[in-house]
Amino acid sequence: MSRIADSKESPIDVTPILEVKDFHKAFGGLIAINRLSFKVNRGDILAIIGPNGAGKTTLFNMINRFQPASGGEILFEGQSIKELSPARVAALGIARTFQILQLFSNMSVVENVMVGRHLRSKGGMLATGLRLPFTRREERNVFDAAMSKLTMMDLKEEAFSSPLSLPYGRQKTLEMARALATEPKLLLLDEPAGGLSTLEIEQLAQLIKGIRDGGITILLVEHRMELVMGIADRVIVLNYGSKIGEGTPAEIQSNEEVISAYLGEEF
Amino acid sequence: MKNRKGLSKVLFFLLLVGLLLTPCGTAFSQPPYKIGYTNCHSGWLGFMGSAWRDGFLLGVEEINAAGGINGHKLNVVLYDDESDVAKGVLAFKKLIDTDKVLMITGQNQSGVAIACAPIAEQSKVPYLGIGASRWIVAKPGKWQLPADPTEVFDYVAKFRVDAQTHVEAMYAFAKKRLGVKKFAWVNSSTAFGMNCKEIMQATYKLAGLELSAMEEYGTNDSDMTSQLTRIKAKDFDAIIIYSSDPAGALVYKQAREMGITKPIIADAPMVATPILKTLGQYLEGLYVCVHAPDVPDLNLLPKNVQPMVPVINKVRKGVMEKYNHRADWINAYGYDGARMVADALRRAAPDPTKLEEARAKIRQALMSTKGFVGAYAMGDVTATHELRVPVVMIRLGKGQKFELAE
Amino acid sequence: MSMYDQLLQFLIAGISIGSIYAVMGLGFMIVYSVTRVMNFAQGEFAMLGGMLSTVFYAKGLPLSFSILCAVLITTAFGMFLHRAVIYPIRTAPVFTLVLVTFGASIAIRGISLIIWGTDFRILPPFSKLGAIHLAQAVINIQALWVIGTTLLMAIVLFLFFEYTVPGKAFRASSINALGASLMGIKTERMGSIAFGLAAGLGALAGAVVTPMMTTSSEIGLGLAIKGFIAAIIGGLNRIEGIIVGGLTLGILEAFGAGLIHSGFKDVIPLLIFLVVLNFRRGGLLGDAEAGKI
Amino acid sequence: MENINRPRYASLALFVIIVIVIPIVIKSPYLITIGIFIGLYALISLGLSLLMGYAGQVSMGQSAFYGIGAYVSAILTMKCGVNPWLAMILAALFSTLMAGLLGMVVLRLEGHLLAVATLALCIVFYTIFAQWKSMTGGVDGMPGIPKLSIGGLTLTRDFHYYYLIWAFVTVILVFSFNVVDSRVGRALRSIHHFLGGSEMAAKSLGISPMKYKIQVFMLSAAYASFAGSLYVHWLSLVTPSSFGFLTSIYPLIIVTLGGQGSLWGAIIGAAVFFIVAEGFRALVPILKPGTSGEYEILAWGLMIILVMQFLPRGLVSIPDILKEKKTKG
Repeated sequence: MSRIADSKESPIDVTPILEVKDFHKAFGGLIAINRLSFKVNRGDILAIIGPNGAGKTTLFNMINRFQPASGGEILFEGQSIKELSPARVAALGIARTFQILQLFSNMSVVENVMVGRHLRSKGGMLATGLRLPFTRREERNVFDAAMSKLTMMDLKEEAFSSPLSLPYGRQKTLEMARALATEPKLLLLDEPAGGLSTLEIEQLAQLIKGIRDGGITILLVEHRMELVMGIADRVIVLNYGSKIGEGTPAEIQSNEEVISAYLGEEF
Repeated sequence: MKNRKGLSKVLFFLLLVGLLLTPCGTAFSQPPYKIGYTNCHSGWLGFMGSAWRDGFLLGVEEINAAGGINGHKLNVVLYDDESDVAKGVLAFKKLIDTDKVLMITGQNQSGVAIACAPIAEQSKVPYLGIGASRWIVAKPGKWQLPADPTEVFDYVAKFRVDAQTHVEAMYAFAKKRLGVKKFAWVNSSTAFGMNCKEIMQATYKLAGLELSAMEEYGTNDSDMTSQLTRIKAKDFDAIIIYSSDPAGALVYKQAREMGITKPIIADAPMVATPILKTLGQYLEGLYVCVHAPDVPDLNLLPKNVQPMVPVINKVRKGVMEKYNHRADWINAYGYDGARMVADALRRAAPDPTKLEEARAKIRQALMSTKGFVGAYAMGDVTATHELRVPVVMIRLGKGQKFELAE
Repeated sequence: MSMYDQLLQFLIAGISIGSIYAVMGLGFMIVYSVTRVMNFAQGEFAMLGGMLSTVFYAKGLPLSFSILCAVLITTAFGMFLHRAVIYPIRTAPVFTLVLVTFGASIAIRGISLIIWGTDFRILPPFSKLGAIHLAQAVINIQALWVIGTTLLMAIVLFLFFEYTVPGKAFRASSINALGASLMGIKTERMGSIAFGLAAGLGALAGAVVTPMMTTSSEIGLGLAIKGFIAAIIGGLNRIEGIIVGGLTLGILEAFGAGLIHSGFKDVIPLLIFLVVLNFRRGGLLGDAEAGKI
Repeated sequence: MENINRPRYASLALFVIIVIVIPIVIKSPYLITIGIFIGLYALISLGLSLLMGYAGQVSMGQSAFYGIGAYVSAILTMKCGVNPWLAMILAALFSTLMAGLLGMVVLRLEGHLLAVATLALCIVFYTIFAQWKSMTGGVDGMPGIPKLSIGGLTLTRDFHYYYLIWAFVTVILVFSFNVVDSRVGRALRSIHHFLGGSEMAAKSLGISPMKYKIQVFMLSAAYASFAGSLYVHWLSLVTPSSFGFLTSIYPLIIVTLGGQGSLWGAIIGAAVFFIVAEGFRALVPILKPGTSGEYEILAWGLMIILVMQFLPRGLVSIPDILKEKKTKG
């Protein structure tokens, strides 16, 4: 919460890194996202909460362009990304994790993270095929960078084992490491706490804070309150695709509509 | 081999003893002559290959039964190229290098034969080509009609299943007997069919005919109505079908079913036994340009080919005994193959232990074949290493009876 | 012969050959829907159907009975093929399974060549009257038999799937093998039934075309390829889709051969499909799911 | 990282030695010819292996690019008198270009649709080769294609071409290994949805699956094209019958036989494929004299079935299976 105060003092920070205007998505008759608008401020941790089926994952898929929006506009650092390909969006600096893990089981842990360095390395089919000197240097750098990310997430020991051999919680961390390897400006976390123990959630909270303090804005979708209330600067509440509340965790916890619609069940 | 069954127990026993006692394992005084034979016994032209093989093996058998060639038994190494170039080339090389045969014959699929002719030339192995496209005798890049004697391979000879002869015979027949002015043409899209198409295009004007339609079909096509419909739409007096495969017979069948009543002329493959056995009943009224052995009453044969009659009778008897069906021209053709080989070997009298020398001798003898009299071909091997094959026009009558049409 | 009559004639040719492709396609669909395998031995079933009928007929059996025997034997053989060859490795990668069916196709061809050689055979037409004349165009009665049989098969299949208990069980296991097995449906038996059914259909088709087009040991693969294309075009999941797929293929071939050049017969439909597939990922009538292995 | 690759260099060295030694040990041109066909199909199969095993894309149309290579080489050297080596490169460039253009169309499809679309390429190009008489010589093809020559030496003998072709195989094998080990290789594996990749995740990391699918398709086309060029210069003849449907199926059998997702698999598969086929040719007449073809065909079909049944992951999986047996017993 304190961060909002800070950001008021330094005007540069208030230009939002991501701005969603009047976002709309309908599958046939069913409305998944209903005229949703919000801003993500640089360096914030913004949490989007809501019951299952509230359209949280759909929203993420629209932000990194897996699904087209039926209507509305989306600006990343002031530039429209509505028509870009997912790969382009990633290149601009938006990385994400997945609610259902999407690790590459046909590669080792470190290789998974190395794929994350794809954007940050060079060398096409011909160059790598001919093993030009620079590609070997690139390969070395990619490997080092990946290892340092693993060290940071303390996955170093498992670097050469298969991702599937890791416990579920660690797999989630690995996916985060892979996303971070792209050096994003904005990181989308899709239910990072899902299926984690309370203890693991503690560690996760620290980790996410750490990432944020590393200068990466974080937008996370979650319905585990203990995590959200612990780390979020601001919270947006979705219900059936519509925003029914926005504010600091404290404000949200005291918001009648929200409580009736959702939190009631939780507490 | 099939003929083993035919041998009496005693002979078989003796043979066994022979096998046990002597390493060479035959009753022959001399080491055997090993000759290679490869052809397609499967694939779309398989029926022709097998028929040829039957005739060929019949010939070899008779030769061995008659004490072989100057006391040498004729041993045949036999492979199937499955109508596939790669397999054909490999089989051909195996015959030359691993089986160390004295000479090779066979292969009626142009694609394969064309690929093998240069190999025969390079490794100096005499190769008697059959079927296939005429081009195989000519050096690469020197393909034009008539083949230039100075530009033919030294080691490749071929029976001349000469499309030109056939086409011209058909033209003459169509004009004189049927009073045809305009004709429609159908051919199979194989090397064989395509060559004939070119020859037709080059010659029909000289024959004073008009071409009113030109169609082709793939070897595994089974429905020709589209092509026939186009022909039907044109004005024509007769159709000439040129094909080496059963599909050609289907063209005729379907043409009649579509109510085309004009005369239809086809080439010898249509009277191949397998085709007659299956489709004969539908081929009634078809005019066919055939070879001597297909003419039922041999006395009707033109004077110049009368010498062939005894040989033809021999084939007919042999095929009926061994395979118990009517001998067609392909059986006769294979039979001639064996006799050509034997003839060359007899005159060359090579020493099978000296491979190089033997091959050279055989080549010499093969190319200088004179006055050969077979059941299918007769005459001399020409300067272009080809042996002429006489043709006759017949008409398929009721109950698959052949009538001489000239 | 007027242009109109020509077009009519092409249409007739296309429908009669196309309905064979359709039956082949149905065979592919039935097997695929349960086992997720593209069975390239499908064409050999047609070959067996044709060859066996000719064999029995030559033995002096009545035509209808010969065909019945051929169909039954081929059906049994299809089930055996599944049980002996496909089922033991059902867990293997899809492509391995597809290649196994290729192997089977080659082996069956080999067996047929050993028993029956390279000769091709024919059956007498089913009905004596020769052909019907529509204006200048001619319809071979046998073609009507072929088309009729195809339609009949399609309808029977449809009723089987929609209204019979085994048919429904069949559909269930095609939609979700695990769920079906939980429901106590033996997917193994379903697989065998699928192969048997496909083999039977193939055999019948093979027998019905023989009077028109002859048959031989070699015809299998060619038919399989056409059927494969027809099935994919039809979308692999609806009977009517496959029928349309097969007919379209046949008709385009006939018109291609008739209007453009007989040499390009095989190519013209494929080129058209290449274009179509880019707009309809799921084939002409199917949904996109059909595109996934 | 390097330590991952080391054993690979060892096996490469071994491979090169074997390749060099074979013709010295066995002199028979026939066996050398088998070696040539193994090499040619190894080239095609290496490309297909990258496509199938790494990018997860099926192609039933590799014969098209094999044919393009063959015909472009033939036409340029025969009709335009271009230097064969230059022609070979131009041919490779051309089929790469074709693959790029066609890839944009067909690679948007998936699974069976992709299979049928590529099958279409095979049939379409076969028809072009057979029908475009004026350019390709029609079904007769074009004979008398000039032999290749290095420096002063004209390559006429079979073993010349054996060494040349296997040199190509080696170079392309190394090239392919390099690609597989690089960021490109990882990108490919990341989009391989059969073998544990995830297109979604790949996209979210800035990888464009389409781009890489097309690139590998182009690469495989280049490999096949080289094979085609070498084939026609060795045989000094080109006919369409060499580029039919089966020519597209053989590489599929080879890759699956050897084992998907392993480049060695492509080479081992090719070797086994031809050795067994020729083995049958030699064996069958001994077991059953007077017969031909049909028994080979039967044996051949049964062999495919049995190998697939007992080694569904291909021949390269034998060591693993043995290991498993050890650990069990």
